[in-house]
Amino acid sequence: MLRRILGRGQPVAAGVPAATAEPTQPLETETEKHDYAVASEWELMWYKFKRHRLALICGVVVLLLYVVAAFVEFIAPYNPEAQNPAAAYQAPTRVHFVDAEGNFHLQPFVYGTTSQRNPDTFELEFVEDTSVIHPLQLFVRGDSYRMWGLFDANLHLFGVEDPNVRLYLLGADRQGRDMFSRIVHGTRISMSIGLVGVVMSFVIGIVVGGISGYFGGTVDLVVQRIIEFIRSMPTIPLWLGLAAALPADWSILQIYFAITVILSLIGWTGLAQVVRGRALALREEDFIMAARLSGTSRTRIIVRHMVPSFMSHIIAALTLAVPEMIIAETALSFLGLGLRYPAISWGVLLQEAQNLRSIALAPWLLAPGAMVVIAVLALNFFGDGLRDAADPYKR
Amino acid sequence: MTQDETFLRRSGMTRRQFNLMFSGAVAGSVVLPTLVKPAYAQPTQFNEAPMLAERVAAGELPPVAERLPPNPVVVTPTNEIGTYGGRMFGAGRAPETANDLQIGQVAGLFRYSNDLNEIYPELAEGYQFNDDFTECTITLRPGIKWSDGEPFTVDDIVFYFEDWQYDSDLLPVPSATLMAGGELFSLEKLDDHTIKFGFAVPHPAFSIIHFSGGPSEPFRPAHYLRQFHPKYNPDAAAEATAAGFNSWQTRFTNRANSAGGSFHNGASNIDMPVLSPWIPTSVDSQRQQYERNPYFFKVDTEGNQLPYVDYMTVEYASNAEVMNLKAVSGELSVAGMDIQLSNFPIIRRGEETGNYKTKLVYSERGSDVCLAFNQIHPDPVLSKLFTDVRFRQAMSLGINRTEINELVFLGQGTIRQATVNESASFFEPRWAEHYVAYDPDAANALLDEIGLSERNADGVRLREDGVPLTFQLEFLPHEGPKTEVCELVVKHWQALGIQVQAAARERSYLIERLDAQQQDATAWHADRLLERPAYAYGLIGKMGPGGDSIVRYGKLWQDWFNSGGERGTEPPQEAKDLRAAYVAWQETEFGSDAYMAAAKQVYDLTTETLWVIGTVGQSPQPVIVRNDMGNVFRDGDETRFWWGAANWFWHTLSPEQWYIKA
Amino acid sequence: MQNQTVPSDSPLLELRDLRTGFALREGYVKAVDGASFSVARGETIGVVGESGCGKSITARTILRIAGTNDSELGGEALFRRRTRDGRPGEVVDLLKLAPNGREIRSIRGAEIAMIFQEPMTAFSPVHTIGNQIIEAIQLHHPVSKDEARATAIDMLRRVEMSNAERRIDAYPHQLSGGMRQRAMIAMALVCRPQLLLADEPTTALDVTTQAQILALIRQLKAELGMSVMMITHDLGVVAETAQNVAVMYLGKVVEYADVRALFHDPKHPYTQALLASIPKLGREAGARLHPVKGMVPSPFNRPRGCPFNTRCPKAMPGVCDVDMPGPTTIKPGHTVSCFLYGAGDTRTEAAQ
Amino acid sequence: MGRYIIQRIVLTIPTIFAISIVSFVIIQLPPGDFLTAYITTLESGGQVVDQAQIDALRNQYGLGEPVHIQYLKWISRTLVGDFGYSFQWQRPVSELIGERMLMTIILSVASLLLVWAISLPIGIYSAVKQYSPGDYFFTFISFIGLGIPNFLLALVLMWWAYSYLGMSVGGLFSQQYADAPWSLARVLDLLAHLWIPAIVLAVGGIAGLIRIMRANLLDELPRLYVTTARAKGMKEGRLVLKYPVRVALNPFVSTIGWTLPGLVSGSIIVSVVLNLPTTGPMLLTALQSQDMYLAGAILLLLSVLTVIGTLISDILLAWLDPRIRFN
Repeated sequence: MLRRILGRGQPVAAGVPAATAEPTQPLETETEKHDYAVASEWELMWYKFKRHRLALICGVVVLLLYVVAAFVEFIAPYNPEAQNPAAAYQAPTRVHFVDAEGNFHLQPFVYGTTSQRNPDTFELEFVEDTSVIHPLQLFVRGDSYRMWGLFDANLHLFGVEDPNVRLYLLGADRQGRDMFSRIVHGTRISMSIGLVGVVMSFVIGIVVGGISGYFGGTVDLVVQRIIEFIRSMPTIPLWLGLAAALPADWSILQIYFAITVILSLIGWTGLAQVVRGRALALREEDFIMAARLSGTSRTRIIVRHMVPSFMSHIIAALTLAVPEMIIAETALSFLGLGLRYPAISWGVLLQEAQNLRSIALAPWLLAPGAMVVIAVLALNFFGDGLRDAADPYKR
Repeated sequence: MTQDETFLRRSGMTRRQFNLMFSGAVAGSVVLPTLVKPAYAQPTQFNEAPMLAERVAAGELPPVAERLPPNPVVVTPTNEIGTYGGRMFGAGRAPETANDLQIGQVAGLFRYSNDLNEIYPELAEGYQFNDDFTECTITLRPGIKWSDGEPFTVDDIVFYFEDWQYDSDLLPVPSATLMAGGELFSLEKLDDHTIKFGFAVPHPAFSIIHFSGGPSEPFRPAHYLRQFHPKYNPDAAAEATAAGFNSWQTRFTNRANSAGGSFHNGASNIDMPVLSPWIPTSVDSQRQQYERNPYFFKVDTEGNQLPYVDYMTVEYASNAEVMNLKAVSGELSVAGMDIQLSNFPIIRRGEETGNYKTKLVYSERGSDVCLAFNQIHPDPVLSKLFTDVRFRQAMSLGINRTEINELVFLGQGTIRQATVNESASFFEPRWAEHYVAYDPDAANALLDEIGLSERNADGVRLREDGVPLTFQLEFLPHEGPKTEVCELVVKHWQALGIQVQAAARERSYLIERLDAQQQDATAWHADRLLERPAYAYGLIGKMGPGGDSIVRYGKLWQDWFNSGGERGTEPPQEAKDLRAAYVAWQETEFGSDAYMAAAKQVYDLTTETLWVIGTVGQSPQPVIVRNDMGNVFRDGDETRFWWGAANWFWHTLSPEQWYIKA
Repeated sequence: MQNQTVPSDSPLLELRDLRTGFALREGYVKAVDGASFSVARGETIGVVGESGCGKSITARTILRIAGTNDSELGGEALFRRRTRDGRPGEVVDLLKLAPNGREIRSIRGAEIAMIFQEPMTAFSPVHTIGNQIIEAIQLHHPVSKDEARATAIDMLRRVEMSNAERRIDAYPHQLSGGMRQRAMIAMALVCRPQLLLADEPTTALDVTTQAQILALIRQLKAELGMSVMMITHDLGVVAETAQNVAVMYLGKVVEYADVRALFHDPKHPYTQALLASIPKLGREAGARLHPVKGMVPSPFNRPRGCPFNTRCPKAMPGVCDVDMPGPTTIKPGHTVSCFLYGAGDTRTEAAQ
Repeated sequence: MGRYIIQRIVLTIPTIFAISIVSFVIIQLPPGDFLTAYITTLESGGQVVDQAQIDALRNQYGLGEPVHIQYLKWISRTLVGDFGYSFQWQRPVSELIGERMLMTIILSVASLLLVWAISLPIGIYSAVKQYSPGDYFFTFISFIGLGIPNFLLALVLMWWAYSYLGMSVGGLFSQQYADAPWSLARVLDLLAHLWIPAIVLAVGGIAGLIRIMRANLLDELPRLYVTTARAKGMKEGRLVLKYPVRVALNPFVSTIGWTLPGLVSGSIIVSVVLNLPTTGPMLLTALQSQDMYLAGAILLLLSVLTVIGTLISDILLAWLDPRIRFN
């Protein structure tokens, strides 16, 4: 899987220095000169980015996902761990507008259900109790939670008032837990693990790649050898070995960070290559040369001049790496080496769903997979837009 | 049952008759016991499979009468006389783990009923203890041949013990299962078919007689394996190195189809002759192939040499879902060991398209997930808590077993403590019912009583040193729904105000922790709880003092016991009592009155101490039998079929008389 | 397709109010905004101006390779085609031809060829120059590969490339800059075009090579009897090669004259400014001219009126920043678009 | 060129050695060893296991020795082609790997070809028609492919193929052909089963390669040499294929080297889900059961393949790109 990550990194890196080396369409570079003469690189990026409509929409989706991740307790209608023996594998609750008598209601509502075990297949079978209408409501009091570990609350964005009626928007899992709430809760880990992992890759990648590209020569050669070496390591075994070696008495939080470190240990090489390519190209550029000639220290050159000059590019590369991390986390979870119960991530949820019963009879349990796809899609388009916007030599 | 009806009843009466028959024998000489007359005429004409008849005609094989022993085991087919031919398909998980087809087809010295309560002759015709149970004489059925045509004799048993199990070059520490009173069994070859075992102390619980952990196979083909042993072949070491092995020992165990010790390891060596119904013919990284054993020593009631089925193929499946799907799609002749209960709805729905029938069999595990608290915890506060029986009672009361049964076992398991199954002759229901009722109020009251009444702002109980009470429940996510049950148990306990985390572990890691006695609480299953293995192996099993495997809650006690008090930690009086009770039980004769009394003593103690807490046991296991398979289960038989490692899964169904319907 | 009959002494190429615009995402750019001049048979015309004033786009528009689908063309580019036996043939409006259609492709390379400023990047780095030259031949002539190769070697010899038999199999990066430009010229001329569009052919070269290349172009022009449009910002090059000169500024031809008139009697303030800063020969190669104060305005944000009024030292407020001056004929063959010399064909740029 | 190749070959030797050390360390990283892992396996089969006995066995297998001694023994034997015996399978490692190599290669090559056959044309189309509806469509599809976890896709496809196409489950052959000698019917049977894993393996790769091809080609399309070629009167389609695509393909060539071993390693999860007779699942179980000789050999093999692959693609790249060849 990571080969894919690396695969995307390298040719981009290969293409970049060449693209920067010679502007082939003087017309366009010059057209930009005037308008953006006073614009900072960031403003320029934003100016170009916002014209990329799809990327903009996807940026909003990404933002939404992070908002959800920040407020999971409030957005999820239930405690994601609240089991219910009467609702195992319950299909998604049907949200009605028209009641059993055929009357239309403006406010959507649900019916309560009763379940009975089929004596032949031992499945629970559910029957809607159409006698009582339970309207869906905003801001409902329900399961209590501790928000950000700071204060206790029990307000939820939406839900059903009657605590005996459960709303299963995306069905229930084998323990009768609400999949919607679980997916919402999974957002927090899944959306952040990529970010944290990428930030780590980023730090390693930018330092190593920057050094390699800035100094060139022997340093570059050695770093390139190391990168080649790391890339020659088959990734899955590497993950397996490292993940299996994690001390078992670590808390979920520690394991979480350890896993991100493991993912980024391999992921940084791609970024390092990009940074190196940019740095190599920049090294030759006038303003770096000027700074060097004027006796500015090397660190200062790297930090003040080189880093900002490829920052925009790196940001784009980061956005594209986050989805890879998300996928990698699901893969590790699948192998039973990633996060585990009681952590809730999309990968963990998918791992719970990867059995015959779920796929054949409870396909709603695969919904976390759809979330992964949505997040990856949004992040990719967003990152693509950023990359296009960040590249000063493209329209 | 499916067997030759010359069996021995488990009851004291028939067993004594059996012994009485032996009592006429002069020690040191062999007298074949006069067996109960079968209800049918012993077949005199023998038939064989067409594929063997061809080979006989071609001169490759001697005629069937010469291949069979003069007195072959006669098997009454489960439903009807079968037809020869065909191939059975099975699936397995890995080469070293047992699979449906392979596990069923082992030939042992004796054979047993499904609940293991009845014992039948097989390779051996009978056994006889002396009066004080310090000796046991086993008589082999004469004329049995290995699959290469060589005779099977007492030498093969002697070789197994003296040149392997007792050979300190191969196994520096012999298995505890081969000891009585701390000393190895002694062996004496009386003649080619009679062997006498001697014990340092009275040992009626002789493991070779009392089935446990697989059919008794205390033999290996000496004529084949001697070439790999330096005692018989001075070049064995050099040959081993040349063949790429670390040492002659690793080559020997490899050639003996084992990765080490006495452990059966599938069929990695197809060259070693066998006594079982099928011979492995090829083994590669994808499948095992078997072909009928032309020298197999059993016939049906019409004199047809068994097995009926010519070939078997076991394909490895890389994951359980593939195996389940293979079964549902009707690719497997029989499937059970890796079929998951959670898939039952889809398995039941698939019967028609997959052309199979599903039968529910019941785990012999007294508890499918049982829990144990570390009784020698390095943290004195936790240690004090865990060793307080009221704490364990509270934890047991706090588990909502009904919810577990509904959510994990589709409502089909049995709520019970981890104790012996009701098939045991001495069974008392109170053992299973002890503290199993869900009563959170009582549990909270007990916890308050033992000094856990203080709680912090989050409602978590505080230990006596003021720290929130938190610990981990560690388990291996294998062999049954451990994860699912532990997740629920932890929630139930959290509701009592105890911050418990369930932690799935990698197995070697957990074993290292258990060895160092560092765990808080662990979860595993309580198995071998049918009567006979409970008797023969209970002391060193999960219900023995200190526990076993993943529920080894008192490893240091066991060290103390085993070293005579030199190492380890001195156990509390209850543990010493339990050990004494087990030892006393094992010194009574199977089925005797003293035996019944001693067994009750043992289980009263395990129940009272509650060192091992049960949840739900005897879980149903769907097994799939394709419609073209005959003689697998008895038609219309509704009795509970026990299933598990203790009775070797399919083994008691006699796969050699299964056949493929035309 | 519009074919007109014109007198045989009519120019080879006549641009009438040529306009090229690009609808970019930033806005609409008028890269060429009404360029009119003609190229006579055998003539070398110089097109000069600062970077970004539409010289290259004019040339590319003629070949219809300016931009891709997002360009809008206007005006006419009348080109007299050559018949099969080499005599003047029908006249086509290049702008009316289907983009990348059969007819324009039969003109490209065969009748109008182009050479570029940077011969390194103008050759594919992964093909030998021979491969690329032979391809140019075979695109227009049904000859075998061997014949084409012989022609290519012959052409390489004519551009004075030593060891042509060996060098034909060289890759671009194996050649020096001058050699690459010679190869480029060989490739452009191998089909004996009527018109050569030379887009800053010597800018990237050192001075000695520059002179050699210019001499080569002059010589080959004479040999092949072709016309040359020499696009450059270097007035020295113009002085050396061209008969007539068009000075462009922001997509417009602001002054057109024969080379003598232009150098001795420049009319347009822009031309004058350019001449004022003419470099001495022997200046460092590759040095940029900064002849005029200020920057070329953004094409998105053209000044109202005369495009040069923002930088013009002689700008007349109220006049130059209101209307666009039309071309005024000073004398035959010398036109200038500036209010200093009359209103000409004045247009009010209300749209701006 | 010759010197370049020799230089590259010399450089690979220390890399391979370093990899062998790291592989060995990775295998040793998890606590315990094969025998501790083996106990529970045996117990699950109802075996009675004696811990003391296991400890004694540890010495017979040489598992009690320090890691560096174990490594030296292993590598010195490996160097002469003796990969040792698998603990888990109790069979020579070379035999085990050999049995699975053919299918591994068939599968990897099939999915690689599929990836290329689909992604290159789409990538070219997307670049040439940048920002067209078609470009957006393919971008969208390819990102979806990138976003679906491949084990999930494998599981769903397998279920779908079973329940709607009535295909046999997992594996690369139907039951009757599983062990049959090679024949036309068996090849057809293989093809009938190959498509699911090939698709699953290809989906992620396709997305990636489309993006790379598109980006690379977009970099090349505005280059001057493209304009030159156009100015020569070339047809647009031929022009794009001969010049920018050719240049844009070079980075692809440089990926061939590690794509194949990468596919082998990346296909582990898919192979486990689909029960494929490849080295992937074998490696996974070997790692999980700490069957170090088997795991070590496969890891080493993969790494050597990667290094050799990289070497080959470097040489191939040099052959394709004269700029590298002659510098």
